[in-house]
Amino acid sequence: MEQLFSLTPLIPVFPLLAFAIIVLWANKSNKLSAGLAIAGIATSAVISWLVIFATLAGGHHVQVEGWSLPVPWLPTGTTVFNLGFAVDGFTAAMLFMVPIVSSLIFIYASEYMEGDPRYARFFAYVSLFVFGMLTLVVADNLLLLFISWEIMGLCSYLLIGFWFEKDSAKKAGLKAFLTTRIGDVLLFAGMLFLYSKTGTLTFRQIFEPEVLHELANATIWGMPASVLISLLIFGGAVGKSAQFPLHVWLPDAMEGPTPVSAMIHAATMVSAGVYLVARMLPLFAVVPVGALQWVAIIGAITAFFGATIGIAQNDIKRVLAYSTISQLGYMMIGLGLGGFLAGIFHLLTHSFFKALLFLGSGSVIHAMEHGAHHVGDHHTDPQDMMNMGGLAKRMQKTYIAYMAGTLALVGIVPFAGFFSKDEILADAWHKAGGFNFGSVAFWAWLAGTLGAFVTALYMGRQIGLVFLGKPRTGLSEHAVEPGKRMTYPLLVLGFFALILGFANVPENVPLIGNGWLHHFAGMIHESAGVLDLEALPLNWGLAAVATLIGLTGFLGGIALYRGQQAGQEDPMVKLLGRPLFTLLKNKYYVDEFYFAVIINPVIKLADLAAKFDYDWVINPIVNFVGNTGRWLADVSAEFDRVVVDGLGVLGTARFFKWMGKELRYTQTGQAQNYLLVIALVSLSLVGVYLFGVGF
Amino acid sequence: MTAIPLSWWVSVATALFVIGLYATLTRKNAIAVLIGLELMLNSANINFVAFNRYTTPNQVGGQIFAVFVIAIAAAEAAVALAIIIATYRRSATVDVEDIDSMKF
Amino acid sequence: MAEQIVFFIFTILVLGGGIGIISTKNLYYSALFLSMTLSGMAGYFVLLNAGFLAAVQVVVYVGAIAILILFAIMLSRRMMTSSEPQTNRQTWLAAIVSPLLFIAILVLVLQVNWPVSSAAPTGDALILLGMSFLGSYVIPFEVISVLLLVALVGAIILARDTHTDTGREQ
Amino acid sequence: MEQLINWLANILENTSWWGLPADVSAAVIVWSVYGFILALVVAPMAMIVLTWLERKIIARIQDRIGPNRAGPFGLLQAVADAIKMLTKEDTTPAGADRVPFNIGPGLAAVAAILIYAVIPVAPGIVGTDLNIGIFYIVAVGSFGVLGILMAGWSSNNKYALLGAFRAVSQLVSYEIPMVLSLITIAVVAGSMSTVTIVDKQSWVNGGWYLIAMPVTFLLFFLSSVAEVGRSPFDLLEADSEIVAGFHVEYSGLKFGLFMIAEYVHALAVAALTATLFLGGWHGPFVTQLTASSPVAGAILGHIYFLLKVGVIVFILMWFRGTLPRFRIDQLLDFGWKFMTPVALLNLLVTAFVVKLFQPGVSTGMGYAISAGPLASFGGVGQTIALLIANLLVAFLVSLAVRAFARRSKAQALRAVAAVEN
Repeated sequence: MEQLFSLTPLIPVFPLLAFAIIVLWANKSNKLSAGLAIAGIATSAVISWLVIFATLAGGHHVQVEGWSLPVPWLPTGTTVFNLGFAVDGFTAAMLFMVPIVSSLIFIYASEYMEGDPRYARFFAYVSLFVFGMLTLVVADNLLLLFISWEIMGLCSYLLIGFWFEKDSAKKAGLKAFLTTRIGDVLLFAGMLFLYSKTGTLTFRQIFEPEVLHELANATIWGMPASVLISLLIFGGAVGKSAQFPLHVWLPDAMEGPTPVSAMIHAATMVSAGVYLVARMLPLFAVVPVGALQWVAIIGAITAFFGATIGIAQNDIKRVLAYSTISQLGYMMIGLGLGGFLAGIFHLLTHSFFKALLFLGSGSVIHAMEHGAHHVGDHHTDPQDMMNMGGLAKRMQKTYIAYMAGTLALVGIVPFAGFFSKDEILADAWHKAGGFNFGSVAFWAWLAGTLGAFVTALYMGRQIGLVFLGKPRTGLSEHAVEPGKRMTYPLLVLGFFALILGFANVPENVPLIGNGWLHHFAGMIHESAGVLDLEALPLNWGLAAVATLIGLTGFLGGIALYRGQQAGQEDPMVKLLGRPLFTLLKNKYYVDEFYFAVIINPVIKLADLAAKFDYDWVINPIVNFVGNTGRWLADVSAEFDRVVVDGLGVLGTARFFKWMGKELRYTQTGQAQNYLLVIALVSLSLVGVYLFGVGF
Repeated sequence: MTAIPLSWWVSVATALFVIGLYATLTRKNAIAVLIGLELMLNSANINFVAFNRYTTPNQVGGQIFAVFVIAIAAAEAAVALAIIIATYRRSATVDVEDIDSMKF
Repeated sequence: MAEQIVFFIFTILVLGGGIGIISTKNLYYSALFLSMTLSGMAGYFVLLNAGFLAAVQVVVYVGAIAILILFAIMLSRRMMTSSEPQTNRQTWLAAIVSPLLFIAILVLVLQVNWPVSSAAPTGDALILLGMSFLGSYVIPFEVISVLLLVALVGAIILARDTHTDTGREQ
Repeated sequence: MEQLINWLANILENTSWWGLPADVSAAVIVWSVYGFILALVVAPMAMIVLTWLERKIIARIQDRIGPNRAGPFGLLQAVADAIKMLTKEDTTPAGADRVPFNIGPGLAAVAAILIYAVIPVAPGIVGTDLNIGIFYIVAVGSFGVLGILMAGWSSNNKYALLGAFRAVSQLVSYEIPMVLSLITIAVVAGSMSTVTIVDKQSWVNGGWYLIAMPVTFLLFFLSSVAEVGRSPFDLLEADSEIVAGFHVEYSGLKFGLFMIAEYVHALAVAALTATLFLGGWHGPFVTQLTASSPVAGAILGHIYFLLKVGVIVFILMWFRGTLPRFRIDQLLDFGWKFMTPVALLNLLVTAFVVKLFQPGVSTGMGYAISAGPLASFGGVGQTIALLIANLLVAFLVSLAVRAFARRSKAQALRAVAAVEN
């Protein structure tokens, strides 16, 4: 069994190979490229299963302590910097999720991207993307994690801006790259602090209890080192996982092809941030009141805030994007309240159903575009939900799968999201200890619960607008379900969205209660000894409340929107009042705020500086200097002609020419001369040694 | 056990080395230069084997390195002579002073 | 005593051959002197309890390298008939440096008190060699094999007459 | 004088350099000295007998009588030739390079004679038992090449030079299959010492290597015939093409030295073949006799050994009488494209079989070899397995040669057809 673990380094290799082969040789053939990419990820998936199997078979010890393979990479003085691989329960869980979701997305994309002129390139990019994510998952240290993190950043830039003919796509790519870069810098700073304090970046070594306590006791700038480092690392996660206030790139990332959105939102990019926080959780938690609180606060803000924006958006993908932001907020709440398992459980389930929802929306858009071709209407936006309606009859498979994903997201028993979201909220409630208004946990719980209601509402709205009711445009009237390669991945994901929740039903539930994931992946930070990893029993009351809220919101959403007519005003306006709705529709004006507070002043400053340069100060000075200089030049020209040219330049030139002529004879091109010099030098060295010992 | 002191071997090796060096330094003909190089390699071999024999008589590390040196010398001679013949064919000379198109 | 006499005989072969190489003007003689030196080296190896190495020396050096050099000289026959001096312009400097270097190295080396062991070799050196080649030195051994192969191929490619062979060069 | 004797004695006492055991008893020294003298004196003398024998045998093959005037059956003819050679004027061409011209023949002769140093003539009688015996034979062969090269070059004659070139390319080419077959022997015997190799060929240990390894025998025999430069590989002195090759300018005693070198070398090859493949001095009763009386055993050993050598020598002469000469390109092709690959294949197969039958060895020198899976079958089993393996190799080679011949024949036919059309 142990030998199976040694396959781990191979897991990321195959997508990389696929990338290299596609880029170098296979890019002429679309079919071959797609086949290579799918084969690459499928191979990785198979190897991942072997590794997961080994982890399963390895029992509790392996799942907690993990297997690791340090590879000496950079000798730094007396220590060696290792760049290694590690597998434990959490990694194994991620290894289950990433390759499956990715390969389904790949298969989906092989149909979705058909007809694109850069088809092969797309598969090269996504292969590299998956390579980055898989490396990140199996890395045993922060540096390797950071490297793959950056690879993913690059890929996200390339993929979001994949249709770079569109100005908006180009800008979105840039925005994603630059926004996440803020987080990356923070993360890197955190890594530097961490390395300077501990001399290692390997997770296991950082989480030795002694090291942790040393970190907690040391101070940087008057702050406990662990808190500062955790906050910096969390900064990285905020960028990558699109937490408030660095969330602005994520909705714009919808400009990329839909499979890319699915990748970014489910399997790879945003999971990476949550993964990072989960991985580093003991460091966050070692000082009781510190970094973790902020994780929870940011998470709570993001969860509520993302959800509320979601209800006022009309673009089908944008709704999902804000939903992702909000769900990521839930994960952060879970992690921030110390509920390691709750966070990662939601991460895993969310990956599946969010990938499903995105692929489903892609399927809908595809169908709408098909309809647009059919009726020859190229002005109506195929992504606008107001233009859809009644698609359930035309796209049954998509509808079923989408419904599964929606129910999972809303949190209806027994879909996956119910268990995972409920666990987070239960955690928060437990930590808050009831209606305790002074506790962060309570507010987080409140934000989560309200967010859950809003989530249900906008998902209901979406279902009502897209699938139910009557077609509102010609596009939706002629929409046609796409082919097998697109629908079957949806069904598979739907299946997972249905069953995945049973992986961790709390133990006090009769018959199906097992807490399996808790034993498998939830104990990896046990040895650090700073986290309370006890599994919570199911709080029946809370679960009932959550289900009730979810159902109310969902059904309410459907009821409000299923009868929506074309051109009719959004009923939400009446419900919320126009100002609030406008605020939500414009995403709380965060982008505008950034524009006004950061970007505009910078441009203004640049203008001012330019004015200063051109009109007021610099140019006049320059002109003055220029005129004076011209006069001086005339004077000095004479001087030049007489003194410099005659004596200086030509003289120097002649001197160096003469010197060069003489010196070039030292380079004779004859090895024997050089050898003679070597002999002479050896002789003098020996002479110095023999006769000049005091020298 | 043996009647020959180590210093004799070292002296002979040094003398052979210097002779080889002198040949390498002064000869015009590329083949003669190669001969000088072979002499230097041989002097190294004397040292390898002699020190092996005198300092660690029951191991053969020095002899093994001498074998490696001989093998490398064989490879070197083959390649060097091939180069010399190719040069000769190209420029009708084997005078190392004339083969200096790499200078300046 | 006897060993010393044998040593002197071989030394005459080795150093005599060496001096012959640098003193003769005839390149062909140089090569013959080289084989003399190399044979003397084989004798040295016998004296140093390295019989296998002696045979290797004869096979590789005398049987291959010296013959190869003689061959190359014969193939470019014109060069030995030239009556020019065989030495280049830096001879005088080399003639000063070389003896000085000899003295310097010798003084340097003889200063050292080498840890000479008086133990007699007990094992069969041949067996030890075999075990070492296929044991602790197996990777260098294989690398050397590859090197020889590469040199062989390289030498053939370099020395092949491309003009008559393919005619593509022109 | 006394010093010189001391020195000699010292050398003999310290012959452990050469691989002899350190506790040399007087008897061993005597035997060694005897073997030494045998190698040094008898072998060259045999040349005179051999020339006579050769002329007689070839004459018989060609349906002639051969020398019959000097002495009974022309027995003194060789002596007469020798006297003629010694008394002829010893000329040196004007353009010749004197020193190498004079050293060359001596070197060639010495190289041939040196081979005898390691050939065991009878139980215990050997010049010196080197632990690298067969490697030593390869090594001293190099000096012969050097002598030929010196002679060919210094004669300042283009036939001589061409002859030398041919000679050297031939010798160097055929050295490879010869060395490979020698390695095969060493692998089977587990030693390079000729004495050990002969010991391993007793019936107890599995018998003659000729039986075990006929392919190896053929490879070795053919390539050593080429090494000697005898028919059908006598291109180095092909009279019809390059007059007489490298020794065209030689006369008198120096020519005689080349003749000695050739015959002594031929005899040495015969002796070597007998040693390596025909069991050397092994024969009925030798071992038993040696146990009771070393001298009697030695005499019997001599007889068996000379008989075997005689057979090989006869085959060599038979070759000369019947086979036409190769063309130079055929010769090199045969060496490189046939002999060498076959020898390599053979070595591989043999090594594999030997590994199977490897008896477990553990010496006190810090290493041990585990026994092969078939070790219990012993030497005889190994012989049978080797024979089968060799026949298999021969069969495969014949298949390959046949396929190749068919292809080239078809090509030739196509070429002819193309010309005719």
